[in-house]
Amino acid sequence: MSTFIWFCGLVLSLLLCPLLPGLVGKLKGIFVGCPGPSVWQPYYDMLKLLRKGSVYSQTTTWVLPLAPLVTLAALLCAMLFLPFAFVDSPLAFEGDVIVFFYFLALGRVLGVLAALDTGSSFAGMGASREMQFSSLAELGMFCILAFLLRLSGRFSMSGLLNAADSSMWSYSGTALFLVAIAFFILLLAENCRVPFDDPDTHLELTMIHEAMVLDYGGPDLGIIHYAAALKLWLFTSICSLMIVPAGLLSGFGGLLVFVLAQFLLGGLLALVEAVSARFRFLKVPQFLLGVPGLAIIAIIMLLLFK
Amino acid sequence: MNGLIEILLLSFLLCGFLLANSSRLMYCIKLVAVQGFLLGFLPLAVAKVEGGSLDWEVLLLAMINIAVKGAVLPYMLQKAMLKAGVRREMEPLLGYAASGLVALSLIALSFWFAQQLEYSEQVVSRLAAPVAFSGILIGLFLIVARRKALTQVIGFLCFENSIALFGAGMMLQYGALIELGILLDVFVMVFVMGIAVFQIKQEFQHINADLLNALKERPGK
Amino acid sequence: MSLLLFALLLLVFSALLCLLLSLNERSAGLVLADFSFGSLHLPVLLALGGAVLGLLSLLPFCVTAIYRGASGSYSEFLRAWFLLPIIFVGILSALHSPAYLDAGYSCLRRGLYWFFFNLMLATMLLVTWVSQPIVFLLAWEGMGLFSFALVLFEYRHKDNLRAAWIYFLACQAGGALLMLMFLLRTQAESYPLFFFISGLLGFGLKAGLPVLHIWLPEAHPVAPAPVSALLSAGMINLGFYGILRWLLLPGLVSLPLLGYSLLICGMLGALLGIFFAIPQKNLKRLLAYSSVENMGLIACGLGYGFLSLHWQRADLALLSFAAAGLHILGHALHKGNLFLLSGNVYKSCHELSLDRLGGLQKRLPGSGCAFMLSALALSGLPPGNIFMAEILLYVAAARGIASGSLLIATLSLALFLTLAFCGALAATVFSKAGAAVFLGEPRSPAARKSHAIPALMKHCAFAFLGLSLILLCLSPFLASRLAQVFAGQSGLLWPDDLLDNFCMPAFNEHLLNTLLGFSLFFVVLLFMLFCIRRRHLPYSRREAPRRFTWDCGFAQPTARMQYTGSAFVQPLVYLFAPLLRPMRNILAPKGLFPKKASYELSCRDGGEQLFWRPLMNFTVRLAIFSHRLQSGHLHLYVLLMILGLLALFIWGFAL
Amino acid sequence: MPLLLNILIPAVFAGIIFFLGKRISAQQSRHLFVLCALLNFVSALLSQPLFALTQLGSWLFLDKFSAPILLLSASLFVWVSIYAGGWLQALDDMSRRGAERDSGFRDPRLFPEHVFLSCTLLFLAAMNLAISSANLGLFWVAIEATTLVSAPLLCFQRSKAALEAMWKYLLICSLGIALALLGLFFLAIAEPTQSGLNLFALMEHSEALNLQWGKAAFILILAGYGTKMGLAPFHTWLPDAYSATPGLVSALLSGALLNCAFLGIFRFTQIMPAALLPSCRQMLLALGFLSLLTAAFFVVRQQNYKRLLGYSSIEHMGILAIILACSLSNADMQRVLLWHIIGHSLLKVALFLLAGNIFLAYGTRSVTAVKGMFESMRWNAFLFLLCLLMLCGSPPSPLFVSELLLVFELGPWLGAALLFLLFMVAAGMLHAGMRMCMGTSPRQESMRKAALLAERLFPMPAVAAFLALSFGVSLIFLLIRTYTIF
Repeated sequence: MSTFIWFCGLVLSLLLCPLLPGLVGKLKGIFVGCPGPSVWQPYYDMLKLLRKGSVYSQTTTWVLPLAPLVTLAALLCAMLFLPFAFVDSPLAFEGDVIVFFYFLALGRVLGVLAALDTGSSFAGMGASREMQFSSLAELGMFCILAFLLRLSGRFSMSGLLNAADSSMWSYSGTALFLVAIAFFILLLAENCRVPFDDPDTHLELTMIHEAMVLDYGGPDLGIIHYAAALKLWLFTSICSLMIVPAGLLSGFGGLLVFVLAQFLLGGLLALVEAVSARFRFLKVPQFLLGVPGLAIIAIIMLLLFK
Repeated sequence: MNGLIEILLLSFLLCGFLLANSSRLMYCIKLVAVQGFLLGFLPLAVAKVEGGSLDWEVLLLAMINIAVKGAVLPYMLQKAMLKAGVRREMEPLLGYAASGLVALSLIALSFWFAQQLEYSEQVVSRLAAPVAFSGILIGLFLIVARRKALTQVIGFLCFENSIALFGAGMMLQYGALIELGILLDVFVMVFVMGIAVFQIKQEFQHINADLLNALKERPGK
Repeated sequence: MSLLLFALLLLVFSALLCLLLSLNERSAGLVLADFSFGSLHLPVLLALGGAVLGLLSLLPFCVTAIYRGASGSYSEFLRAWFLLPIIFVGILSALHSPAYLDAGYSCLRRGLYWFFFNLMLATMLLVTWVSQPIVFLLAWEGMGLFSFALVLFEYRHKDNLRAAWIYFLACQAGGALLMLMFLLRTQAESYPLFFFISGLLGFGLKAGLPVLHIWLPEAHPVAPAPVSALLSAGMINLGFYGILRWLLLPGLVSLPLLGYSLLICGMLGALLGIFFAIPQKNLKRLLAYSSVENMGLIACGLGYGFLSLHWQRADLALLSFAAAGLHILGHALHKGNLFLLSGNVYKSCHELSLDRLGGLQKRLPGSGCAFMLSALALSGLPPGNIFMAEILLYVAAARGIASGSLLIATLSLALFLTLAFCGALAATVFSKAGAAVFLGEPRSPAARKSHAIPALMKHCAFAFLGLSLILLCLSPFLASRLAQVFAGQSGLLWPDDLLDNFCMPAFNEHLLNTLLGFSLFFVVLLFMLFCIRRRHLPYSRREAPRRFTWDCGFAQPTARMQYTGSAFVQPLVYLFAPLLRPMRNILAPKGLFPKKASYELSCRDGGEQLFWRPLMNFTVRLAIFSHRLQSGHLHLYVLLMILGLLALFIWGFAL
Repeated sequence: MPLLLNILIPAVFAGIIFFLGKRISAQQSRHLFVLCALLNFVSALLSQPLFALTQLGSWLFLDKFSAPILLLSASLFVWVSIYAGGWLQALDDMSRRGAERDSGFRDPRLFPEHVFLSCTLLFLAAMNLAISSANLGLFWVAIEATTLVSAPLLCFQRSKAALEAMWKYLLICSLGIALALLGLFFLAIAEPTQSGLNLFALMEHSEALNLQWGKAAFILILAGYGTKMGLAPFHTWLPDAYSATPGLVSALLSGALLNCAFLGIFRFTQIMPAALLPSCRQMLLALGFLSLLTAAFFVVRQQNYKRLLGYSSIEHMGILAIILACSLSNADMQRVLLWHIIGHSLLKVALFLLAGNIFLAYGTRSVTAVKGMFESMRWNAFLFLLCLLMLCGSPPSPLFVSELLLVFELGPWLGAALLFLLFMVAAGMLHAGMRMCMGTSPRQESMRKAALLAERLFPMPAVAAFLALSFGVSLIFLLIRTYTIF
């Protein structure tokens, strides 16, 4: 029964993930005072792009067409380990956290190689910044993992995230709160949200992720958008699974809470994007190095005071 | 008669001391000749004192000694000096007054050093060892403190004579063949040094040993 | 024993025969084959045959020894495990060499190359095989000498002198330290620490531990590609072979001492290695630094294994030893492949500087794909062997964090974060290397005029990939064998009272099996997506039109507009500037129409700059100062003699 | 009887060449020279202890230690004599061409060739006398004679530097040897039974020696023969002498003469009483390590490759002193002593002959001026680097075996110090060697012809190096079979 619920969560994620950027775009518009694009806009874009043909540059080799496919496949593989709707995923095994994050890294490296393959200066600029921020973010990510590991004691994605039951909040609540903030910052950095990189800007010098995909068109661009949305969905689901205590509701109630938490986080995301502007690129590393700082403080609190 | 040996040793010591002070090369060569002569005469004096058992071997060796060190070598050094056209040791590395003081202190040092060593009974006289050591030290001092190559040869000769004196003074028996070998070696050594001085004069037009410093470590970068 | 003898004889005789034959021009000129092998002369063929046959004959021994695993003897298994990389890389480098050496080398130099190549292989076999200390020492020094001769092969370039000299110093110092270690081994009771330190330094010099690594980035760019492949894939592992073979003296070397030193050296080495790999401009130098990083990770694995045995956590020990073992073999295969490919690049355009290459994928398609695959594997990304090894270490560290005491948790956390950070930076370094060499437009006339290379050079790379695929499938089986043997042997180091009440748990292969399953699933999924993308989407069946790179509408993009390798890592280099200490020499443009302006940023090796260079300068200054003693003045010489004599007398009588 | 022949043959031939020099042609005198070298080699072979009577009255004898040294110096002399043929021929051509070009040309040779040949033969006679003398006094006379006779050899090629080198060599060595004479007199005093300086008598009465005089005698002997041998504070003449003499003479000097001087010290330690042995050991160790230290510091950034080889001689004499110190306490180190001497002499002769070739080709002795030897004279460069490697004690050479056993004899702390110093010397020498071999050679035409001539003179050093290599390999096999010390 519970695996069926987990499977529903999986299918729901695959279907609903473009909705999240749409929701964020809509809310940002409302905060700014204009109606904003419709919530289903990402779906329309993807369907339009899938029907188009694609044009490749002469300098590119087999790397450019392959990169979006590898990114999407990596994300789909990584998804299987997440405990959707607070149900331990049937495929969980000890060490799947590393597989999850390294599949993400594989997707990112292929994206960077594709960007450099085009031979354009903006793509190179985007790729170099992407690599710098992601290597710092990875360090922060693994600090957070270490904290969750110390907290839960089980080294699988489901084990880490489902450990936070209500009693956990009582005696290590502050540390968990610190880690939640740190993870939210990482979420912004990894998915190129505003403070680090503006998703809907068209000024080449300012964008990172967008610059890397400048040369894509047609179905490849569609797949890339879908993959970006899926990645955002995965990160928000980790954040929500970490925060919401697991034992609240069981069965379909859990699924409902899970989806609600996702959209709540989407709203928070839109709020943050509407309020803050993009950081200067030299400031970003200092900010990103703050994340492992927070996580290590949380770990120290956990180690010493437990 | 013990006095005769004492006189011989003291005059040997005096020659050594004068060597350290004299600047004229001709005078130094004469002093070394006297030293050689005294050294050759010592075994005869000892044999006369011991009891007159003068066998022909000791006599022959003494004669050769006197001939070589007293006559042949000084003559050869004189010829070398004339060819080298050098009259006097102009400004030595250490002034003559200072070298006089140094010679005296060396003599005092060797007398102190001779006291430390204990002797077996068959020593010619208590004076032999100190005189020999002072001769050695003065010889070394001459080599170090003089500029001209010829003076260094003379210093070396004084050094050899005092070592031979030490051997004779200590009544050592190490076979006539070895005695002759040593004498031959010293003779050929000084002979070769004389030729060397002449060649240096030919090549460098001067015989200042301290200017012979072309061969040294070039300071690397 | 007879097996080794046969291999050694084959190698040595083929070497001598090749040298003799290449002495007289006539027989050397006898060209036997001139197809994909490149022109194959008789002596070269002999040497090549000798090398390949000699190494292949040892393969059955290795397979049986590894198959027997814990049941066979420890030294037998260790020997087999460290022979495997030598055999694989040796054969493939030998196959790669005739094509690599084809161009302007006279036949005598080719004969010399093969002479030293085969003898180096022979001494490497001897080092892993022999158990008698004197013969081991001789083989170790011989290996150093023959590889020194090969590093000296390109003697025409004057700047190779410094690299070859530093390499010679490393070999000589290593030999001296090992001689000291064997001396102390006989009387180890009185000096256990001195014995351990000299052994660790002696083997660490070869394995490239943090400060002792400086010869690696110097020697590799200078040596011919097949030789540097053999060096970095076969030879530097022998450093760890030495530690495992000679330093594990029960009762003498305590587990914590061994564990802490290896772990700390490993972590430092990994971080330093990858940090200094970032700014490198020469492809082979970059690969050499990545070898230092990987050796650091292997040392971490071993160190953590010994420590967990000390903490009586046998499950962690099994995992970390398996990780270290798999890492050794995986790194050997992929790094050997990358060095051979850098040889392909050099052969096709005689240029190795990353900022002047580019766009070679179109001219060397096969090498390009192989490079990309090996690069991805070496940066630890999922389907590769290194990922299999690293995940075992991750799991061990995670278990340490989750359940250990304060000390164990902190150490495991440090290892956990080192692995993560090195993984991330390695991905940056290898994406820079791969993109700068193969993707984009050719940045210099040399890259533009790159010509095709003999086919064999490409096949060697594919052979490497095939071997690593086989290794990938066998990794669960190998890991379990490996873990039991290493843990069993280092178990001897326990104090006796502990030994009896402890049984060695079996190594669970569940983790690696599931990983293989997931990799297969990933590949199948990728293939399905590819088919959907290629066939079932509209317009997908027509050939996509090829235009200029769009690049926001810029009409004529030129090759100079591309991001070069050093531009790609410039943000990271500025971020870690205090560590990397980049040196800029700028030729500012002068006047209205500047003729010449240049900006050059280079990073000197940290270990060398902070430790070895000041030490070297101090000794040289002291030496030159002491040269004044030999001033040339005769009087001073005599005075020195007299003083020496006086000192002897004073020492003899007064003291 | 062959012992006496050893000394007479060279002396007689020297006389013949000296007096007939003017009448017979240069070619014939060279042939006579080579003939005498061969004859001497045969008589050295005959006088080995296993063939014939080893003792001739109380004056000459050959024991287990000095016999190999005699054979070694005889074989070295054969190589040098054959090499001398080619070298003197080259000098002849140079002086004839010079004389044709301009009349004011001064003959590059200080004195006629036959005098040089006869002096060399006298040098050989004196060396044979020294090696096979049983009386310490006779030994002293022979060593003094070698100094006298080798002095003119040094300045055979007319140049300021050669004369200066000869003067320093002459003065410092004769001073040193005079000190040794004083040491002998001290020994005679210390020996109560007045039995003369015969070695066997001294050995029997060694326990009755007066300790104070005995120690003074040892110090003076150490200083005296140490000067001739090149131990640390007395080494100053050696680099200057070697850097200015032709390769031929320095090969003879370092290959053979240093071993004879070492023999003096070795004989003296044989007659030392047991009470004095610890202090002798300490002094030998001190001087040995001091020599190693000076060699290590002076080899770094060395600008002249002949001096480089000079300092390596000082280093190896230091090692010999250390091995001797160890052999006082453990007798089987004497074998190691012999191995080291033979290995060092063979390699040093090969290297000096190669240095001569390099000077012939490049005309300069500075390390920085010589470039690209691999390119210009391939075989010489390869051999030069190989011999340098073997001299620094890498495996194929016998020095590796002796250094390995020495380190195991010295124990951890001294062993570590020795290894560090050897490492420094190896670093300095190889840096110079590699700097000369690598890079591209200058393109002058004259140099190319000279390089070809040098390549033709390649076989002689090659033979010496090959002998050293085979000796080393046989030693290594011996080491593996017999030594189970660890």
